[in-house]
Amino acid sequence: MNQLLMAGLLFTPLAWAALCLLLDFRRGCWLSWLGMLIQVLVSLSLWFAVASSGGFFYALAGWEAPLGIALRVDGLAVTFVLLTAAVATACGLHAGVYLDARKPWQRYFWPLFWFLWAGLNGVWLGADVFNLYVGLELISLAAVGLVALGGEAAALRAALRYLFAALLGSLAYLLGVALLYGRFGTLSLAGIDGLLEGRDPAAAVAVMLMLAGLALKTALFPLHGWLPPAHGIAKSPVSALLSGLVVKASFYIAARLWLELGDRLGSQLLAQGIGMLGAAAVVWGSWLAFRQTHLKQVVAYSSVAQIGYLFLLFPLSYAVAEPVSLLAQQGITLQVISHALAKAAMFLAAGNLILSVRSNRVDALGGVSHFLPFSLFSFGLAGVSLMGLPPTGGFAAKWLLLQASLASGQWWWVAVLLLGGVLAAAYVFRIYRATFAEDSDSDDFFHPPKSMEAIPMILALLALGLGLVAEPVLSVLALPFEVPVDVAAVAVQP
Amino acid sequence: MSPELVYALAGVGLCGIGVSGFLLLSHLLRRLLAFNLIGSGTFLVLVGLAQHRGVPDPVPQALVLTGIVVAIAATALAVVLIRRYFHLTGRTSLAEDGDGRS
Amino acid sequence: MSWWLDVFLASALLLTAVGVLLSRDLFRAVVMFMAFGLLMALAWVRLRAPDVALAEVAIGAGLTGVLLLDAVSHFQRGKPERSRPEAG
Amino acid sequence: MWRGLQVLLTLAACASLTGVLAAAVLSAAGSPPPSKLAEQLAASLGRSGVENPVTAVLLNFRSYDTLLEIGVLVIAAMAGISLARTRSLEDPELRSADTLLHALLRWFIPLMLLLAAYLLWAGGDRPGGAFQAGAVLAATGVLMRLGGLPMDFVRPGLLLRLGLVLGFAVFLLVAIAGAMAGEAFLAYPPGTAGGLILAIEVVLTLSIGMILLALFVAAPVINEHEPEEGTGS
Repeated sequence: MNQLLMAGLLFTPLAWAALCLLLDFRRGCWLSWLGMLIQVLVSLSLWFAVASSGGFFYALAGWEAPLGIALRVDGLAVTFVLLTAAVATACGLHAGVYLDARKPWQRYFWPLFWFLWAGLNGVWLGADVFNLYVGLELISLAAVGLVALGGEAAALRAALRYLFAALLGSLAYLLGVALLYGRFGTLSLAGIDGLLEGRDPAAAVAVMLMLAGLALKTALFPLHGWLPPAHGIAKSPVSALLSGLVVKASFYIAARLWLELGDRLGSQLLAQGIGMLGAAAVVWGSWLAFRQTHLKQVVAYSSVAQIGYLFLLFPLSYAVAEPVSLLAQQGITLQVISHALAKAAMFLAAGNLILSVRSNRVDALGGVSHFLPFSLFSFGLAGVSLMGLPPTGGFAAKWLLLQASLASGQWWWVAVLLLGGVLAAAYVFRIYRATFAEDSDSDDFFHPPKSMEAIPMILALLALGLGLVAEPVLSVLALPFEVPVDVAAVAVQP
Repeated sequence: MSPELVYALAGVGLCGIGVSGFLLLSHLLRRLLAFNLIGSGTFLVLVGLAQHRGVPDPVPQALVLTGIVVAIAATALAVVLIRRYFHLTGRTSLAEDGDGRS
Repeated sequence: MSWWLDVFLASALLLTAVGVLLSRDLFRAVVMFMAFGLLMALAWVRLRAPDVALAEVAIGAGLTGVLLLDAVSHFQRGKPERSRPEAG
Repeated sequence: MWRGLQVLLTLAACASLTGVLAAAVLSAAGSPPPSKLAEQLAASLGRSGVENPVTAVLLNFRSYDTLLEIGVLVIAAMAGISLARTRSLEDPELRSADTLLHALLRWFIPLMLLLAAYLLWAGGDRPGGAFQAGAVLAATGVLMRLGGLPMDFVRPGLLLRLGLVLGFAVFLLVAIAGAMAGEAFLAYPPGTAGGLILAIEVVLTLSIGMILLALFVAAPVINEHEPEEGTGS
């Protein structure tokens, strides 16, 4: 059963990418609804299968880990697979209505969308450092293609910046892979973990390179320059995908590397340094979000800030007691999920607002509160999750991080958590104030279809409700994981 | 020092040269060239280091083949983007000021 | 003897790479890059990786080079790309 | 002045990066020999269906990498042609009347095609394979285009897109067929590996050639249908 589910999970996005390439946008859209339905069902079944019987390694092509490529299907991976299914489906449904089907290049949207989805699933399940590289490249190129779609000068500029940053990051990662392979002669992460004994200069340099490359791809401060143009200029459903899911993929790999190898290759200085950069991202990103004149730039800079929280994982899981590290991991997982839901909701709602007032400027939003209260409410609800007010997922995440900070004696992160919440409130309320401004003389609003308004609302409600169901979601992460004999055998020194 | 290790070190040198070019040059095509140099350097490190005991190892060679194909895909896509960008704006760099034409 | 060959080839690779980045003329830079690709192919032969050497000649030196040369030749004609109807 | 300082600092940073990397490479080379992947590979090569170990790794042991990598190529080609809006792969301005060049090319192109076929066939037990053959195929197309030979036979449209995706689709079908037969995704049923790999390589060669050629052709901007500036949401 698991075999078939896995095959379906890997096959569907790739097959739909190929099929949609042969169709135009409208037909691709109908076909994609079917594909999204299949993916959601498969992801749900896989999640329940893993939740009931634990994780497993899935050997692709029938070859076990060091020789072939094995996928690591554990609680965290299937949770993210499910998250991807939810967010991507929402973005796909929204895009089917939002994008202008008459533009000839729009037919390439669906193939790129499905390739992106395939790459994301590949990264969540990846357990082979080179396979992760290929997955990252798949995601990056599909994302760049989506940003550039349409070919306007500003979009091309943003896409080029994005492409160059992504390529440099990938190469830094690949160089790390080259060193790891040269040192250990295996590409499987579990195998490397088994062979690594204590401090090892070559492996340390390799992991540092990989983390640096991944930080660039995740847009960690001060390497975030490429993110706001790309996420701001893309069409709203694409921005939602990029901010909600794509940046999480590179962070996820960095976190996996750190949690597997960081205890032997990291140092307190490195961990605190990365945490400081994350803290700087929270403050600086929020401040810039507050200052932006364009609505989608506000949301994009808010992503820079929210990504900053994720990097608190590094100091909060290094050289601390096991339960504290677990708290931090759970908090970061919740932060990834709630930010993905809330930010996708925010971008989609922003897209509706922009469609309605036909302008991307914040000061053009005056009066829209009467006209699109529903979309505006979704925007605000998502904002509440970003601020971290109870009972949202954002609150649950910050609560766990707060506990981890205090329990490990690193009280200074508490200040970052609180300040970040206040700043988030500031930039969300600024948008709200603009929408209630009455001085606008324009009453020429376009009314988007109801379905487009419903989608961000559902996402925002999910982000809100996540805080209430955090317990069962987190319990899946601590599931037993079946370690196959072959991997254990490789881990033995020759 | 084995000959393979010489190539691995040359690969490291190429990475250094490529990264400095990537950071210092503004012309988009030159940055693309620098990217390809870093890529080649990385591939040399991958194979040279893995084979430094003098035994050919097909696994890194296959990885390099994959890497070369990914690199040409990225390069070709970048060239398409750069040419269209140049066509629309007359610019060959991403810098805000000056048009950076070579 | 062969060790010196490897050192020579490695230094040639590095020098060509510097040449690619430093040459003032973009056209020359791309030609140097193609030469770099051929040197890489030699290096792959020395590393006993004939599959990679073949791919490097065909893709690295050949296709990438032609792609870039084509782009450079249009950049150097100035702003209007060749297919503008009014450009003579 | 400020620019000079910036350049110096960057160069110094890159030089120290290079130094650290070189130290890491030397340190890795000085470490004890690690896992036994090479022996495992040698032991399993007989069951892979091909004799060239690089082909075995690419199309059997680590075929998932290759599948995704073809996906990367297809993405690049799609993104490229989505911007290009070309009507035809042929470039009317380049169609030359140089008879000598044409005569030369007419001799040269069959030779190139023969070389591609040889590389494809050799991939099983000698150096060569789908990537090299596909690249030679693409180079042939590039030569034809630069030489101004008529290429009306490939027009963007359904046929081109079918060609781009053909190799990927066949690879994917073989992958899911293995899973349907009760094996793992991408696994070849016992005894069929050699034949299936060859079949996949043939279609991959065609598609890779097509993709690389499409990207080459997509690069020039043809100014016929300039997109109207969208609202940019």
